[in-house]
Amino acid sequence: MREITLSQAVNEALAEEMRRDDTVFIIGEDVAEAGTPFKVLSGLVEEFGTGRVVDTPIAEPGFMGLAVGAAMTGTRPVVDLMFGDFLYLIMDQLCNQAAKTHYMSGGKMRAPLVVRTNLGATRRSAAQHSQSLHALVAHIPGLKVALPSSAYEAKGLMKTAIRDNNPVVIFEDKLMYNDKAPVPEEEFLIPFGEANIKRPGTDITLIGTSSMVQVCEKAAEILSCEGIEAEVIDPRTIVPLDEATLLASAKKTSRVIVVDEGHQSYGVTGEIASRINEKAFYHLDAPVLRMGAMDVPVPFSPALEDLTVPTPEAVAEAARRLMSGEMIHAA
Amino acid sequence: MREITLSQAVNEALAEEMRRDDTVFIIGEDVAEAGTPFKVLSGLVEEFGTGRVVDTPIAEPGFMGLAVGAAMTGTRPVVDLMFGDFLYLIMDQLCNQAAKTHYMSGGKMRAPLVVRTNLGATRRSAAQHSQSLHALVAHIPGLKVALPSSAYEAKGLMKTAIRDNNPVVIFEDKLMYNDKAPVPEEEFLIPFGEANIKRPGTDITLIGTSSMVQVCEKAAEILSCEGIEAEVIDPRTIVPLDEATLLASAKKTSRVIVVDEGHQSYGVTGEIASRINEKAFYHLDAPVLRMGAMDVPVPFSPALEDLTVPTPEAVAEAARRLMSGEMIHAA
Amino acid sequence: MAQTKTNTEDYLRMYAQMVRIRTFEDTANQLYLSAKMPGLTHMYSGEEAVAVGICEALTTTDRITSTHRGHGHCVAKGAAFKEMFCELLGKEEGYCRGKGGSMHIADQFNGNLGANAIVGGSMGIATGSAFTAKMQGRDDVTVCFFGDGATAQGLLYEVMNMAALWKLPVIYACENNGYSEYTATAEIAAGSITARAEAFGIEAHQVDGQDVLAVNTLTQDLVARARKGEGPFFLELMTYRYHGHHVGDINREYYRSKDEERDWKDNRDPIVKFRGWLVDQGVASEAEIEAMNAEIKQDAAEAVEYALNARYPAESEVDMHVYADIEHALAPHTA
Amino acid sequence: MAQTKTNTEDYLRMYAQMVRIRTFEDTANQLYLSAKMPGLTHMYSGEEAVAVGICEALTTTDRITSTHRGHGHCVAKGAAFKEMFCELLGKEEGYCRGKGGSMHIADQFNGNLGANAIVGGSMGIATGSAFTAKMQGRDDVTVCFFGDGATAQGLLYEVMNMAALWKLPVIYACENNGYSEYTATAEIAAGSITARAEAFGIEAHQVDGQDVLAVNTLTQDLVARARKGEGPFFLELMTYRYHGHHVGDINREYYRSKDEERDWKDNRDPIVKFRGWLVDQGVASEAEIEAMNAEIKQDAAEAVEYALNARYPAESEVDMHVYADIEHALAPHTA
Ligand SMILES: Cc1ncc(C[n+]2csc(CCOP(=O)(O)OP(=O)(O)O)c2C)c(N)n1
Ligand SMILES: Cc1ncc(C[n+]2csc(CCOP(=O)(O)OP(=O)(O)O)c2C)c(N)n1
Ligand SMILES: [Mg+2]
Ligand SMILES: [Mg+2]
Repeated sequence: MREITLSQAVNEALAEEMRRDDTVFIIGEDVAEAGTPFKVLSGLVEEFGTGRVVDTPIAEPGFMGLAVGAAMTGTRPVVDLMFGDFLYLIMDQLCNQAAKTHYMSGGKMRAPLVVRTNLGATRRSAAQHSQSLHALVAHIPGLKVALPSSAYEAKGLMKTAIRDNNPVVIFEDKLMYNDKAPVPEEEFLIPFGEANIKRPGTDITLIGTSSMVQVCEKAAEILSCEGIEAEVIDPRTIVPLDEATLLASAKKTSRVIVVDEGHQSYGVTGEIASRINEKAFYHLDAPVLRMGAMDVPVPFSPALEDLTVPTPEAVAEAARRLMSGEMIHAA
Repeated sequence: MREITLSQAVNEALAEEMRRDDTVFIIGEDVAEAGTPFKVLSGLVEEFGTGRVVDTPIAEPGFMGLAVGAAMTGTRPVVDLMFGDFLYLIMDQLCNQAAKTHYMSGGKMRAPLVVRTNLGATRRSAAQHSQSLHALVAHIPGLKVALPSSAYEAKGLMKTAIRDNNPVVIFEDKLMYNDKAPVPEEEFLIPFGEANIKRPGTDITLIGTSSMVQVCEKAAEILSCEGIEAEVIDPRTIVPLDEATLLASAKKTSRVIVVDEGHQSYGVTGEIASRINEKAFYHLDAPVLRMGAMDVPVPFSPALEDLTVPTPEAVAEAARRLMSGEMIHAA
Repeated sequence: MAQTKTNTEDYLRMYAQMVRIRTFEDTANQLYLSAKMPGLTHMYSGEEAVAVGICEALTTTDRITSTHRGHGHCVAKGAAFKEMFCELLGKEEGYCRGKGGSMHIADQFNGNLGANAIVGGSMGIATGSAFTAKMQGRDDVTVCFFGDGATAQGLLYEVMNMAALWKLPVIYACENNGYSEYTATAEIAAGSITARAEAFGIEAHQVDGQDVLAVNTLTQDLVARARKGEGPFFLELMTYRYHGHHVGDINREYYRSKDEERDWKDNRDPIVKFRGWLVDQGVASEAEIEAMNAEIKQDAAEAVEYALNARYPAESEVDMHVYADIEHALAPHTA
Repeated sequence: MAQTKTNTEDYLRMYAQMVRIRTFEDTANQLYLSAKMPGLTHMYSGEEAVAVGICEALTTTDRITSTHRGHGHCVAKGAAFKEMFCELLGKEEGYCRGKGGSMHIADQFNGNLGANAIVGGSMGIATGSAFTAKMQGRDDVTVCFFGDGATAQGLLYEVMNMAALWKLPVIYACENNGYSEYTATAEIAAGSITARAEAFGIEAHQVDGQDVLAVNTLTQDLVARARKGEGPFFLELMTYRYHGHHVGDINREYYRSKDEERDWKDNRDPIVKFRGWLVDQGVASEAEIEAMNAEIKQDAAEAVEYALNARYPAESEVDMHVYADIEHALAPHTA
């Protein structure tokens, strides 16, 4: 299969959906001629024009609100939010308006829109350009949340998101834009709520999201050399969450680590770990472990930043501890 | 001891701290003559004047940002956010600015401010005036989060919050403003990170936050009649979280339910449950159960709204299930 | 009173719509005072000429966004009493199946995209609705209602900038009733409200919001121009709310005087003024007007009676409509 | 060139400060191009007269807030090269112990409340700083720097409204360099930027941002008036950035022409212009100026050398400064 970058995959997904459905448009800062600072959208304005690839002023709440109204009246906006850290600016329009429109209207109105943004640290971009804030939106009923972990998922999930009749927030890992992966030439969609077993295994389950899928895969390779066969699962969407696949694996391996790049406390790992604890408790040989980003603002200094994100070595080490039955915390 | 309402308790806390420290001021919508729609601040403007009880235009991001700058330059603002649902509007100033100022400046600047706001449904206020959004801010390093469960805590935690050198978000339960509780006449503060054992018990631990403390207490009463002695614990602050007290109780009773009025998914219950699972796993006879608000926007209709929040009966029922060993989910 | 080019039928419909709003509010107020209505509500009484003057210049395919003080806009845009009262009472037959209530009432069929409990919260939505019209080459216009207090929200300036840059068919209608909650406008709005729109290159007008014909004539003109791509526009409508900020706001003297209230009610009531004009001009007789009033009262009484007896939504609805295309959000497979 | 009342020493310091900014940026650019500097940075070159003209009208107790393009403000407000380069390289001796980097550099001691990576993010902070001054009866003034692109953020209008209502001693300084990222200002700003401030009742001025004396004279006047409670004020400073939006923005021809860039550099360079004036007026000789330039270059070279060899913060710092008064946020008792 041909290999393309995550950036190209997103670009293809958008182009295909824009060709298929002329109510789809892109709106955000420097999305047209510039094709975004990450150059993900290059070429789209040439094909679809500035009427459908719309450059905005630097007014995130404003263009998010505009997208909600546009979505409510018959279009499918894809809102380009340059950095995931700017989510804070659009929370009201996204969570008070878009997320609640369908419910508050008793099902009579809807807001089919996509917010495409990103996450991920270790790019030396400091505290306001490095956050992974997907937990915030996952907490709000009415929103769906997708976390592609490679070019393949980036394409398939984006196409599904655009066709979904609900607001969807999709977080790309900004460090992965140039990473290549096999992506079919022919059209495909990835349904929401279907986890992907990236690597089958029998001894321990590593659940990773987004950037952390690769981290888990690398950890699994390390462990495999030591005779520990880890199963690596990528939920792909955290809302909806494919509990069945996660539970089946947990019951099979009896040991689980959940790895996510958001801050650990009050974040994604707690939810996934809790569901597994609740529903597979009597199958577990050890508590579900969680590894999130450190609960600190992301520091600029390279000497500090790299300490804040889970690494394959750290995941492998945690897995070894779980396997050996030596559980530091559980007194 | 004399009894006063939660509303009076907050008012007293503010008045005392404003007398003690003339850098403390209140800023928000209709806080002065009107004393807020809930009338919590009545009388303060008469004592402290409009220079320290400052009515603002309806511009939450603006006055939150102003408060950050004021805090960074030597004052201690108490930001009055009329409804917790408006948190979405101030997230950028609160989470990108206030929360990170100390860290990003390498400890050289700080933003000692308080956001006082509220939470709680069942007031027939519909989806945009009924949310309990404390999980969102609990996820952000640099912020502290307090959840008073009675007039006593409302006073003691507010005073601590104002003296704290960090940004603190304090959520009052808007249904509790008129509820009375014993509050000492003499000055007292409640330190952050110290949970309160509201009711000692031996058979099961009920951890409740804010509005859910009373729900847990009522559930404990019901259970007590049936011979089940529940220990009810109020963490009082969720950041910092008093893990030690929660873990000690969990280890003692071996069964835990966490009850919180935020949406259940990706919220507060997941974090607390996970920490207990992680660190008291081998002491637990059953998985930690979670009961949050239903994952739906809050409906207006009274016929629906009451279904969305945990009740004493529901908590008692869950406790019975846990006690009986019959765990529906854990297959 | 300003003259307009509309005919008798239009005049009478405008009058009836104003009376319908007043009657709706009086009835709702009664429901609240007799503790039959759950929650909180904000009365539009006194401001009827604004909603009616504007909405009568619109067609059903034109859209509006509304506010927390939204009953007037809803009636003016064509909603029926029955579904409105059902909504206010949280009943299944309400416009939003009881899920929205007073602060979120919407009527998609008539182009009302909904009330909003976030002050200024619908400014983006209105602008987006105008964006859709432009993108799809349709000529419909969207009116964004909001109060003087809402002009403090930065969102307004963000979307006005975009609307001006892209010439969107949207009319920003600022209902300046002199207060935001318990605070006078002068205390919360610096400078000039119309100048703020003009600074973004948007043509702005201040108009007497108690004069339904003045409002209607101006709006007709602006709507026609907006359809031709000459938008956006900005209107500041000078008006007054008779009741408190919300139904529970009874003691108002610390922020406004009884004299002031009396003056507006006695001398500037939009219904009384328009009624006088109709009779003067021979458009309708006193008797005809009384008959209209009585009929509307009767309608309201019947609708409220119906609504009081109507069914609440079934409990199973609680997790419906969280997501489009998912019947029950909390069904086991998605929970 | 506008005349001012300051003396020789002031002129020479202004010149030196402009050269120091240019030199700092050239050095930082080299660091980046040689892959010695982590992350991303935005060059201030071309805009020196703005930061220097304004900051030279301020005292140390006056405060500023800065932007993502913040090195110029930082130098102009009095920062030292050594701590600045250490910060850009993430070293322990940096102004923020390496935790902030280019986009968050701050210098509390000299009243620089910090750069900000959120466009418009410091508008509230500046206004709050002015609020403190007023509340505490001090006469210091705060200047809020931001770009033309940032005028699209609603926050500006929210805080201008409050500053105007409360007469806060704040000066909003809009550095209009013609672009926000890769987009020309005309495409993202409708109407007039100064009129937007004026609509809130704020006195606004447009000034040539390449003329350091013009900027300084006007600012001195406004600062004096702001100290007396006549603020707030608004300045639109017409200027130009020589480099790309950020250091990696190399191919710029799709959004601006080489001719345009050349014109600004060749004909409107603020340093060249001011240097000519200094020589013309006999304030300094060419030789004296060359000596100053050389000394500054030497300073920068030494500072960067120092910074390159300086220590990174210890790993244990990673969870320090999360909370004031908590040494390590992740110590077991709080984790
Ligand atoms: C974002 C937000 N802030 C505050 C409120 C509380 N609130 C509700 S109505 C209102 C006053 C609105 O004033 P105005 O816009 O003039 O409308 P009016 O009530 O006068 O019609 C306020 C402050 C709110 N609902 N939303
Ligand atoms: C809230 C926010 N939106 C977008 C960005 C990305 N961004 C960084 S600088 C910039 C352009 C700013 O333009 P302007 O305000 O004119 O300042 P200049 O770069 O020209 O100095 C943008 C869009 C950001 N950092 N913050
Ligand atoms: Mg008003
Ligand atoms: Mg610019």
